[in-house]
Amino acid sequence: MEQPNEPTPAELDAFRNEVRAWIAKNAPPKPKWKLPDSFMEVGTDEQFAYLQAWQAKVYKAGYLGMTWPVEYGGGGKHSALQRVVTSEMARANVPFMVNVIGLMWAGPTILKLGTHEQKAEYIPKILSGEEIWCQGFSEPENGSDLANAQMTARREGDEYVLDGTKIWTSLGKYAAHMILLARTDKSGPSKYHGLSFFLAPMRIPNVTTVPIKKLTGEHGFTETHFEGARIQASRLLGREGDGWAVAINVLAFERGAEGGQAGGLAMVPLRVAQVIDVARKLTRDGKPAIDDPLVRERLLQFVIEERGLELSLQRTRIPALAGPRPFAIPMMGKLRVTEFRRRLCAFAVSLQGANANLYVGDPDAYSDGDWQRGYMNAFSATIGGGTSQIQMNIIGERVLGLGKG
Amino acid sequence: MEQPNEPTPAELDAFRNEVRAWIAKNAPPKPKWKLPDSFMEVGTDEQFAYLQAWQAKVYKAGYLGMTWPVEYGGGGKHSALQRVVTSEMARANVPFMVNVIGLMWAGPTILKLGTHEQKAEYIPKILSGEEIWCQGFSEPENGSDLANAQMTARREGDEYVLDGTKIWTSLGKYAAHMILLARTDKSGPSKYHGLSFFLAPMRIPNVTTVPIKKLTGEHGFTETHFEGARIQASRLLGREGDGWAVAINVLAFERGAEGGQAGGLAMVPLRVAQVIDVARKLTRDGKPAIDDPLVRERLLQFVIEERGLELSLQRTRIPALAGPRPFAIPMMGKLRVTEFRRRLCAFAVSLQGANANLYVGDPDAYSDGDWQRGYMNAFSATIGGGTSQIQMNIIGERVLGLGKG
Amino acid sequence: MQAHDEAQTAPIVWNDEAELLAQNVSTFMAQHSSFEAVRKYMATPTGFDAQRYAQIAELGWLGAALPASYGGADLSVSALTGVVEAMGQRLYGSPFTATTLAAQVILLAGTEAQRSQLLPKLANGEAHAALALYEPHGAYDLEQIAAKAERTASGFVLHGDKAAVLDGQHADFVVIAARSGNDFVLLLAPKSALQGRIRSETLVDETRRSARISLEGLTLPIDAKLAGGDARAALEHAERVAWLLTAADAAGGAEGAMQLTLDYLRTRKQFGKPIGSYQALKHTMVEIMCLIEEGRSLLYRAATVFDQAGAEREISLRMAKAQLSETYAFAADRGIQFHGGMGFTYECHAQLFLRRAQHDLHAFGDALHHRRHLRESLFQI
Amino acid sequence: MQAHDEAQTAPIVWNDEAELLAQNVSTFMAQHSSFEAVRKYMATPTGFDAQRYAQIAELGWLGAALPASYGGADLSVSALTGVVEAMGQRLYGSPFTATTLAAQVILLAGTEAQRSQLLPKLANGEAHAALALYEPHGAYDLEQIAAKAERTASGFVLHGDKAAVLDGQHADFVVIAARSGNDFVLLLAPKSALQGRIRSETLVDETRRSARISLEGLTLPIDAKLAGGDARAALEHAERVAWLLTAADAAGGAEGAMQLTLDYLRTRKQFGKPIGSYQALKHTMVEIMCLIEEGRSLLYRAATVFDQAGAEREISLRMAKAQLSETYAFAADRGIQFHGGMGFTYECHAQLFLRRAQHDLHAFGDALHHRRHLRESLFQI
Repeated sequence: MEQPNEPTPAELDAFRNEVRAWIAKNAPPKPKWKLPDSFMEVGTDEQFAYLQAWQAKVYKAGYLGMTWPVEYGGGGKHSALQRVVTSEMARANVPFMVNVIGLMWAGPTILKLGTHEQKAEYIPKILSGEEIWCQGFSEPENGSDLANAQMTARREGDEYVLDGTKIWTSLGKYAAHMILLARTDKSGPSKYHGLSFFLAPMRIPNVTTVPIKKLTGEHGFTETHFEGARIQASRLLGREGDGWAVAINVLAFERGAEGGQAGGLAMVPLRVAQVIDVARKLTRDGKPAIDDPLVRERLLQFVIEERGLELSLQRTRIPALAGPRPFAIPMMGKLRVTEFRRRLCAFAVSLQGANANLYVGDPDAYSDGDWQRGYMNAFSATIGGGTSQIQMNIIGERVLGLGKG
Repeated sequence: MEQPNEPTPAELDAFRNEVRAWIAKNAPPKPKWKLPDSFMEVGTDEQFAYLQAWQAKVYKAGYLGMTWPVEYGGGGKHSALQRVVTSEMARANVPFMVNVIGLMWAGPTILKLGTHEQKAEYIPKILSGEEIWCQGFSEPENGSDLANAQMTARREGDEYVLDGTKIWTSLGKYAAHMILLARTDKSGPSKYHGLSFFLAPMRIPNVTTVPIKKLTGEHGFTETHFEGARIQASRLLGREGDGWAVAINVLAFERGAEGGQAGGLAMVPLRVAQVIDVARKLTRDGKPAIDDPLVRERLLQFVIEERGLELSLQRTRIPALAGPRPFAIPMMGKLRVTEFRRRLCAFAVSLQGANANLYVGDPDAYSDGDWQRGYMNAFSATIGGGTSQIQMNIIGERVLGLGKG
Repeated sequence: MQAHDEAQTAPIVWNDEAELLAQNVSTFMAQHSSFEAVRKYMATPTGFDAQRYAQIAELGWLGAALPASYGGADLSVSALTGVVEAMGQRLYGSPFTATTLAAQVILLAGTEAQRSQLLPKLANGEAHAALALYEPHGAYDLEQIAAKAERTASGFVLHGDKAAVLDGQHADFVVIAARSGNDFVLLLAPKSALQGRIRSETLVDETRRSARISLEGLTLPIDAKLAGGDARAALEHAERVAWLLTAADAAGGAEGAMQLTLDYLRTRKQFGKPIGSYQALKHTMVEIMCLIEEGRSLLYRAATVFDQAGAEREISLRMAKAQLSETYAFAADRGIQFHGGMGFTYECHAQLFLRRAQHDLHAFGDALHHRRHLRESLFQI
Repeated sequence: MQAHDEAQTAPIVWNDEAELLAQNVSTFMAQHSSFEAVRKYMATPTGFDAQRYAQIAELGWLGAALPASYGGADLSVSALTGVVEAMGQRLYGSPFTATTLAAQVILLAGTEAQRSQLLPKLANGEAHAALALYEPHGAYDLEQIAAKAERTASGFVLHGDKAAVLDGQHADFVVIAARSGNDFVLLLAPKSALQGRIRSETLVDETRRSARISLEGLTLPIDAKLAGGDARAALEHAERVAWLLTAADAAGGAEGAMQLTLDYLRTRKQFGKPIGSYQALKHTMVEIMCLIEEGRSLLYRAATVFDQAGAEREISLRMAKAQLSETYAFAADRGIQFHGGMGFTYECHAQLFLRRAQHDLHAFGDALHHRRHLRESLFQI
């Protein structure tokens, strides 16, 4: 894609005001139930419908997929504008875009590697949220070792027949399509050969989803079973046998090593300021928790970390400052942000004294038990999409040039 | 060795008083120069002579090798008595025993695996300190991978001819003997085969030692070169080719996984109480450092760690409390104590404000720069005798049953 | 440091009776508190298996730390260390700790009549009891107790609320700590008097039960008062018992979490190797094991000096509580992470440890609280 | 938080001139400050290569942050960030920072006559200068300055001592910070006046030089006083410059230490594999890299707001200083450990970084100091 002209600072300011006004007018009312912090936490039909409607509204206003090609429903605009939208959404604390897999992974990959027909068929509905996408990489026996996928796709005429199980399917219940890695040939010299990448339909015979209960006690993922499910050959993305190469592209989008995503908030951001607020409001032995110098020191450390992280993510836009490792910051983002969130939630719980034991559902739980649940939910991001340990391997190997273990 | 009767609490108390009185009367006067913290830090002839004289005195008083057999110069007594001596020495803060390799590693190994002649020849002089021992496991190209020793020992009649280089020889300049791992056969199926273990003399032709300057700027180790050095075949410990099995025994003594050492202080113990004292004496912005709640919190953490460690080492003597992992505590001792020391020294430096930059030799350096040097010297123990990382591998594999990486 | 020298002289003393008891409990728990059993009973309202609990009573464990004259085994409370450690390792849920706390308070503050009436029933499992100590503000210091017992002609009328009352919802009677003027007073409230005043708390830890009690306007007769000893001393003793037993639960729980994770790391393979062979996981498990061993040493030290008055007792207890509950939380946290996707499911047992660790972390004084007191004791500032 | 919102609006602004300058310095340092050169000059009394330093002066780097009217390049002090970062990466030793600090103080507090007499000489390298700020008590707060300048008929007589005066032993003149009543006063002391009063400190960091100065009875003429501006404001500015440049040195040094270690981990083999393939080492290096990248972001943020008065400037500077110096110390510490036995030798370059990291850690406010101020600024307590 050719990058449109960069907007001037004045244009950006004007646009920011426009977006701010639009959000002020159109932000959805706060629901009575707890809004999920990310698409992985959507557990009820009510939550899903609310979020889908919000994405549709944002898209209709022209604030989603602003950099994507006009012919497939995008805005054809400069990425600086999309960034303004995303940052204003974060500032206004509005809900996130529910079709994250479509907007952040599947969409960019289809735009990069798909045929014109595929783009025309899938991209507009990714943006509108009409068709939700999910991801089918992990299998029960292969958590981190994605290339070891055992699911099979057997070609029969114009169709492929799928057999196997995918796990950790977010929004499995709501998705229309799944990006899916399956083995079309078992005779290859290594596990990386013989994989193919599909844009598989979810609502066809012989595809069933089974909900998984999370450690929080709520539902959020499904296990997806394919038992002789037949899909059209046109659902193949790239060539047969090139699945691993396609998957690497998707992972690059997932790990933030490449731009091109549709924009919009992907999850409810968690800020140290919220925990500082907790520390001001909660009392410990009759005094505000923040009166304790050790609490203040921990908060300060979190503030420093948060600043370092946020400034780093912004710094990637200044090439002169990227230094000798241009991919370092994009690749470390997932690792650092998710681990930070886990520790920050645990800390917010630790301020609550004896009441820290109260959970979601207890009328006296501080902040409805959000921090307790937030701590447990935080593992979905330190584990999902490649555990933190795998992330460190990848960074060590690809960015620092250290050998594989 | 048959264990003598366990002394009664009253006998132990009486003995403790006797030892305390003896130390009060016989402890050597504090030297004008800085006393090394361990045998690895002995850098001058003056230091060596002072420490050797002290060991001789302790041995003559009957307070060293108390559990070793009487026929080889030991005391034939119960180990509880030796523990009393060691703990009283720690309490009185007297210097350590300089012949550590002999007392803690070589001696116990010779007693376990040596011939009567070898015991008679070496053990008494290990105890008296007349003959200092050093250790020859590491080689320049094989820091942690001891079994990969490249040094060769070629049998010629009644002799072996040694060729190769050993590194990190503590007391290399003063040692009479070296415990040494060399390859007598290169045709074995793995690196563990064909190694032999020698009690090699140091003061013979074609053995030279080259001092190594440490990161502290001082000398403390040597590199030892064997260039066609000829030693008697009776210097072999165990059978030819059984070197790795013997070495495992030595390492078990080194890692504290087995008892039987001669006793006595092995190094100057570092106690958190000393750092608390530093924090009380030093001022920061006009107030005692210990007034800062964050300083107190760090000190508290160190106190808790120190207690946990010390109580653990004592707990190994109560079998009922050893639990399902009898070797856990002995094996973790080296790792935990050495890493603790490194962090504690660094913390003591960090209290000194702008003066923390002054080093040994500056007349205004706090406590003569001991903490600064101590921090740097602390690495000798987190690296030497198997790095902390290697220790963690060993514990993970042997105690927790996790596979090799 | 004074404390330190004492630790040198008689660091850890172990008692054969306590050891035997711990071994028996350990064997019992291995048999009867499987993960399946834990999940089965945590889903029930009371949270425990009444039949097994009766068995425990028969075996004499409920009365272990009570005098023989009240049907007990005459051991020190410190002998419960190994008992609760074994329970913690198996995530065993029951009113054992709650009843022990109430019994200890009655033992110290009750009249002879109160003791002989109540303690034998607690020792033989006929009755359950609970201690109402904390309040909705969540503070741990006894000085923060705000509930009031107003003396009237016929007895007492109470004001305020109680929270985090362990197993309060199924206790036959609750000992309520309240203020009466400048002093503390301990009042016995039978289940019948508390009707409509108790609600179960929803806890992160599903293996435990605790309750809130609304005291406002509750009237109790004059003889509800524990009148045989100093209420403050009894409450301080109860706190120490709670610290010891929570530390013991944490020691056992950390061990259980570690074992569960080790089993997984030894068998689960990725990239062709058991994942426990990777250093990132292996070394962390070694760190956890070291922390557990060191924590257990702190725990046994605290048990050793439990019956000796003095600063060392309080220091040892607080250290054990703070350190072990954090170790447990760490072991459980890494347990989730190292189980990967499985760890994120409710089905995986790792979450049971994570949740129970959260309880041990925040019950009876969290690390922030105990460390503050420790800094004061150790550094006199 | 107020500070945070500001950070959102204009987080990091980069200047092409500063970038070009940093690149030039980086290239120069790669050529001229090899480990061999570092070791050669650190063994000399002055600690630096006078010839190269003259070249740096010629290239205009000494005057980069001085006005053109005094022979400078008219850039902001913040433009020195990249310069010092590049120097730090190569462990370059020279009076660059010392002279910059003195020049900035003279620029702010000197009269026009003092400025035009001294600054051009500092910009062209003809003279070196130093700033005497800290004292033997080792405290960092300006309020702790105890040295006194007593006004006499003919000028000043001084009392007290100065310590940690960067490059004081070879400075042509030293700017001395002292108290005069309730105010601060800055006095210029030429080398000649300090004869016999200066001794070199023995530092952990052998690539640097600093000195103690005995002031007792030192007399200086009336025109020794910097009389063109507020002494306190000049000192506060000097502190900020020192924080920025020390943070920059630490950013560069941490990078240098990391690179040295990475080189070793990529080539050294044990058990048949490069040791960098082991996760214990690999993951720690990733942690270090993340800390460096995040620290650099804090540094560039501090540089961005360096010329804007307000709380955000001080907060950004203190964060960068505290965080980067600790990151450097961590990177250097692991550098020793991961070099194994080699790391324990003086010959291994890892020790050079360890020692210099210690300097950056403790010079111009350590982490304890800056964090205390940060807690006060951020949480208003």
